[in-house]
Amino acid sequence: MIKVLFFAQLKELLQCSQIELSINAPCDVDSLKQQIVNEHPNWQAHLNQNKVLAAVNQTMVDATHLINDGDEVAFFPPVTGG
Amino acid sequence: MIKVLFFAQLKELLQCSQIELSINAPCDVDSLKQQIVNEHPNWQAHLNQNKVLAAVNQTMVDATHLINDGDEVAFFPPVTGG
Amino acid sequence: MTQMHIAVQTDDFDVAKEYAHLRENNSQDGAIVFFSGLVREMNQGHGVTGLFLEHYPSMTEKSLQNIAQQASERWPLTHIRIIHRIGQLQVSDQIVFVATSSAHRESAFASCHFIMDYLKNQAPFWKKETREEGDEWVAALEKDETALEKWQEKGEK
Amino acid sequence: MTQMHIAVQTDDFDVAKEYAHLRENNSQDGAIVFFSGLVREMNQGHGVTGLFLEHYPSMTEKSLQNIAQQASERWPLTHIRIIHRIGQLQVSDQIVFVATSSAHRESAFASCHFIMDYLKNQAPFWKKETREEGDEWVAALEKDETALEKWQEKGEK
Repeated sequence: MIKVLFFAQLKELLQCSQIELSINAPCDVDSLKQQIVNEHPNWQAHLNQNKVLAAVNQTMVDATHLINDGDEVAFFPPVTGG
Repeated sequence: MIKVLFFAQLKELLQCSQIELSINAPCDVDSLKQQIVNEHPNWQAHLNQNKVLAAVNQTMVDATHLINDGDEVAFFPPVTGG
Repeated sequence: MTQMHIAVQTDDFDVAKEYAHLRENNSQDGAIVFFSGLVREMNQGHGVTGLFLEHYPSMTEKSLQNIAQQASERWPLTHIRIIHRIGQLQVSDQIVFVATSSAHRESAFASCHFIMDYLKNQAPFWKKETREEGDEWVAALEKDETALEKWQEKGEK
Repeated sequence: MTQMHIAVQTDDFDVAKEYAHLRENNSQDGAIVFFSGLVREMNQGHGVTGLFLEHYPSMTEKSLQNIAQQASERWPLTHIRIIHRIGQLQVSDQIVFVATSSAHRESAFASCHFIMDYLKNQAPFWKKETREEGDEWVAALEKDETALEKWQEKGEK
């Protein structure tokens, strides 16, 4: 099982802050997105936006990063702090 | 008549903070230096150092700047504030 | 060793206290630079009356630590202090504080600027503005992304 | 219009008060950058116990005004505050304070850095250090002169 978190505008668009799901580990970030979209077809436009960023275990990663069982994954829009 | 001021290490080396003298106005900064050295031959080495800076009426100028009667001229080492 | 202090908090911060921490028992530093970020009443052409700062709690401090660590490896710094607020803020409120101290001014200026540029691009904070026409998430600006290029160029020398 | 405050004084200054002046009635600025310069116990390889700051009284403020004016023409700034101390100072004492505020951080960082670089090269202050081996005038450093090049390059673009 892995935990997937959503933040900010993405969280509001999906109307969801957190899901848990089983993966065939290791799978990369893009495959995970595809799996999520398969389960939530109406999330496709929001989750596949070019600008959506991904973090695994609280570190930003790119689309080819491999996810293992037990990881914490997060998807969010470009950051706007400071 | 013009007033000529010296500051910091230059003032200490010349053992003088201020002189007044008559010039044939307008004369440039280098000519003024030469006139001062003629009157104070033992100042030559200190006043003709490459790094000595000049200000006329409280604004930094280069060696060719023209000095007029009544101006306030200053010579000093490179600045080290901040 | 650089002394680092990093905080993510709802409370306001006191710049005078932060400055005192940087000066305490510090006779080796000649330069302190600090940046303070405030809520502006106009942003990207919109009138703003306040904003809400959301963050990713378990990642935020880790991300700021990582940025501070990079700065400390790149410049000889005695102190790095970073404070970022979260939650509801009003116009003119303080949002973020970054301070660095070093023997010389070049290191202090560069490192403080570097930390702010990376914080803007990598730390997981998001601003939702209270605008006259309704609440809206702030859009990320391309200029914040291109601001990082100056540090990459320098790194390649 | 940039609000400018320039002071040359023997008294110490209070960074908290200066910061409060920058924030007062200021809802348009998102960024404040300040620099504070302190007396270091080691300088150019010498142990230092204090220093005396001489200046050219009638030129000092005029010179700082001129530098502030250049900064205000180059960046959109709401405030510029410059304080430089003169007279006898001890290790860890504050020497100089420069602060700028602007809508955005790039202008605030660049203008504060610009003012310090020009102050170091053009404002008529001279430091005489109290060293273990006797009092000595501080030598000007070439790196302070070359620090101006970055501003000239940018100006030509």
